[in-house]
Amino acid sequence: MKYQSQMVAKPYFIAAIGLFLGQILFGLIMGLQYVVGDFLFPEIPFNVARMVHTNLLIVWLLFGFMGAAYYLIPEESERELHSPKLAMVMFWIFLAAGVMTILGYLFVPYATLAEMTGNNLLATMGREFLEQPLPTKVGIVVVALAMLYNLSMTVLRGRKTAINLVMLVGLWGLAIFFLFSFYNPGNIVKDKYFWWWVVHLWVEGVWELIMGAMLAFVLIKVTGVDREVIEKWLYVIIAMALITGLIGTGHHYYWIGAPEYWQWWGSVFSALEPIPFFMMTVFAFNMVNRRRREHPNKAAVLWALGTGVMAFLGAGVWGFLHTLAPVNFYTHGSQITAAHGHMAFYGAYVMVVITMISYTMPLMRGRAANSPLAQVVEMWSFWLMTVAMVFITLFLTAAGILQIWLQRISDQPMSFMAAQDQVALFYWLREGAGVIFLIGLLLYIGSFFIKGKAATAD
Amino acid sequence: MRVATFQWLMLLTLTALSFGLAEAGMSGSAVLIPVLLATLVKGNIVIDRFMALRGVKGPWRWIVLGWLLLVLGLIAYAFQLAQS
Amino acid sequence: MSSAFTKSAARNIFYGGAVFFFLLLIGLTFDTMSTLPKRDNRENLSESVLRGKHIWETRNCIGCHTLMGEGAYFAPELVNVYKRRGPEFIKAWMQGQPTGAPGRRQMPNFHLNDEQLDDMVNFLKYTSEINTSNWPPNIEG
Amino acid sequence: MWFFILAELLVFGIFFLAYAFARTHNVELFNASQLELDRASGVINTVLLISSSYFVVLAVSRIRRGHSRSCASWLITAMTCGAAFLVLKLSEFSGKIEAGINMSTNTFYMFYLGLGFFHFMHVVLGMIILGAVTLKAWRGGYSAADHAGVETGAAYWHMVDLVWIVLFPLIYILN
Repeated sequence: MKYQSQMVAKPYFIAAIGLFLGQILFGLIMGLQYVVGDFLFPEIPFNVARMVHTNLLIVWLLFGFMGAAYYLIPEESERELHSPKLAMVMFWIFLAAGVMTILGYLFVPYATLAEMTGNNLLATMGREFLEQPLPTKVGIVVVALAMLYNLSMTVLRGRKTAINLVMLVGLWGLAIFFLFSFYNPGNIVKDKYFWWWVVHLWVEGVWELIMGAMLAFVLIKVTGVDREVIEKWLYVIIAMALITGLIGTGHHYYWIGAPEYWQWWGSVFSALEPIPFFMMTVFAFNMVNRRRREHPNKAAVLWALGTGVMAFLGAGVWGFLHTLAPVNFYTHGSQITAAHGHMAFYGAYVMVVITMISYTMPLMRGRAANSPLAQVVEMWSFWLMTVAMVFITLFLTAAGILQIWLQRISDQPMSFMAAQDQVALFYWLREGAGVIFLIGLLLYIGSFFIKGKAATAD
Repeated sequence: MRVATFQWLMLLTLTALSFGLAEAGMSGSAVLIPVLLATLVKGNIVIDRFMALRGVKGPWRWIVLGWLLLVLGLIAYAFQLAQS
Repeated sequence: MSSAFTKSAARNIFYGGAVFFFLLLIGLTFDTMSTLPKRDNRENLSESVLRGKHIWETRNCIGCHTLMGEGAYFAPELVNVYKRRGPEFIKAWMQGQPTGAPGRRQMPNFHLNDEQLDDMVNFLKYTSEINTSNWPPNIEG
Repeated sequence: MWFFILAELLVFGIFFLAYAFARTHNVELFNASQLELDRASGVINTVLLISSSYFVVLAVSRIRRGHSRSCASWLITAMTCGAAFLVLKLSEFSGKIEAGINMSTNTFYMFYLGLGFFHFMHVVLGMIILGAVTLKAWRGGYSAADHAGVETGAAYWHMVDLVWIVLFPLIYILN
């Protein structure tokens, strides 16, 4: 760590991990509700648990991105952060907003919450992933703008590298596309059409820029490969991500009332979306193989490689499985979508944030790397979580295939609930894998508390 | 230089030929095969001469030529399929 | 043919490609918006349907159900529920919740009054008449 | 750069094959709609693009000998052809739009307009690239030894030409 102000990243990362734990606990509740329908009813109905699960994911990933930005932008710009104080104020505002929102979901009926928070003035709530009350949405915008001001000033006055420019472009895009969450026309087709401008253009657009910048930053640090080479790769990867991903938005427009030509445009371009993810895998392995030094932080290298592989599997392969319109006609809105969503978010975004945390946390705690024992525990947590996620995905895929067969393809289609009963076994297996994931996560958190002499490069 | 001019004239001639076949109101295999062959030759000229990929080391030339052959071949197949 | 592929070339491709494809997306969006009136059943967007959509949102229905395949996968697809079950069934169903059947998935009772129930049904009728290119594959959704 | 040219070719290739195979389900519709196209405009456009590609070849051969100005003039000639292509294509499109035809009219027009527009934007982008190269050449920014920029721009332009060479017979002629 070269600059004192990079330390503001630490609370962001701690908050991220804390909320991650919350996300997983609610995930387990939902998983159980899939098979024991009345579990915790009426205290926590499924829709509330899901809202908490997905919103916690979004909030903690945002914490992770912000923390990463506050860490890497000063280092790349070679100067102190414009205002560390502003960054800390924003941290507390964002944390308070996030926690209040979650508590609101849990303890206030959603309709009452909507009324209390001014949803009748500007109705934006009740749409998937954008359930946040109006004040929270405004808060997100304020926090994002304050952060962008802070980071932009730092970059403007400092060194401009591909990494900090791409990170900044990604974060600006994140803030700008979020503005579409305030547009909620009565016409449900238009509503859905522009809803994707937030959701798709985030996760299959600007977030990939943020992800690429974070991965490139860590790879430069842990491999010592020439910056020119890594930055060239970064540009090529994110160029492909946007070239395929922007029109790839069309794969969400097949069945929501948009014109049918989207079936062609969406299929062709989203079929190419695996390319940038595949390049990311090649990139990570290539750079590690060409490394010029042995970094003592083995765990961070493992996470970086894991990100490349799992992002490709989850976002690339599992995305491709059901992106072509004729296939998607049957798979749309089934457990296949859930399978893809789980592995893609874990492989791409969860893992890249953990990569960043894994690399930076020891530095912020005053050592190049954690003790060998702490690293071994962390690597165990890597394998437990990753393997558990692979199994969650496989079980959900199996459930999805069976569901589609029974409910949509068979000559005598079953009703939704009848089909759900038939696939219950896979939901039980998924819940089991989820418990393993939780154990992995607890181990991960535990690894922060293992003391010992810092590892050195051997 | 002169070679390039010759190739250019060749491209124009082949275009005129394809156009003429269509204007003559021909259809089916009578137009499919000569037009696709003309396109193949035209594409080959652009790839090998204009893009100057002929004689370039590495896979580039064959990838681009392969693309042309594959696309035209499958087009031919699809059109034959439609006729039968 | 150029052999040296420089970082600045890669950067230009990134910025150029992003602008190019974003403009293409905007162009296609423009065309979509002009085509939508033929497909999105907007002529039936009555006041009641709009109120129904508001109820749909403020009860977080999307947290369990899908609508046109988007939402949670915990409960049935509702874009065509109007055709599958009819208006009276939908109202009776919502009033009858939760079933309380042990071990079964439970839907909360939202205590909607008669007018709100009608609004909800009208909203679901409106969605069932949107041209979704024949999705879902069958009536079960 | 070649990586992106290949990526572009891949996208166009998929669209071409999608057209060819979509046609097998709808031969009459495709043949009937194809007859409504302005084939003469298509062939003139082919001539324009082929010629502009040829002028670009001339420009590259000039810069190889270090003639910056003459290289730039040939590039300008090439871009003039490109501009003429764009004008003709626009008038073709506007004719269709005035006739009330759009991408949702039928599958054939989805491809004709969609592919045409997609290619159109590539011509625009190619012109921008050539424009930048021309400017630099005119200022003497390239030499006989170092003119990678010209070659890269030229390769992109030939790719746009190559795609049209396949697109033209496929959509305007074959039935």
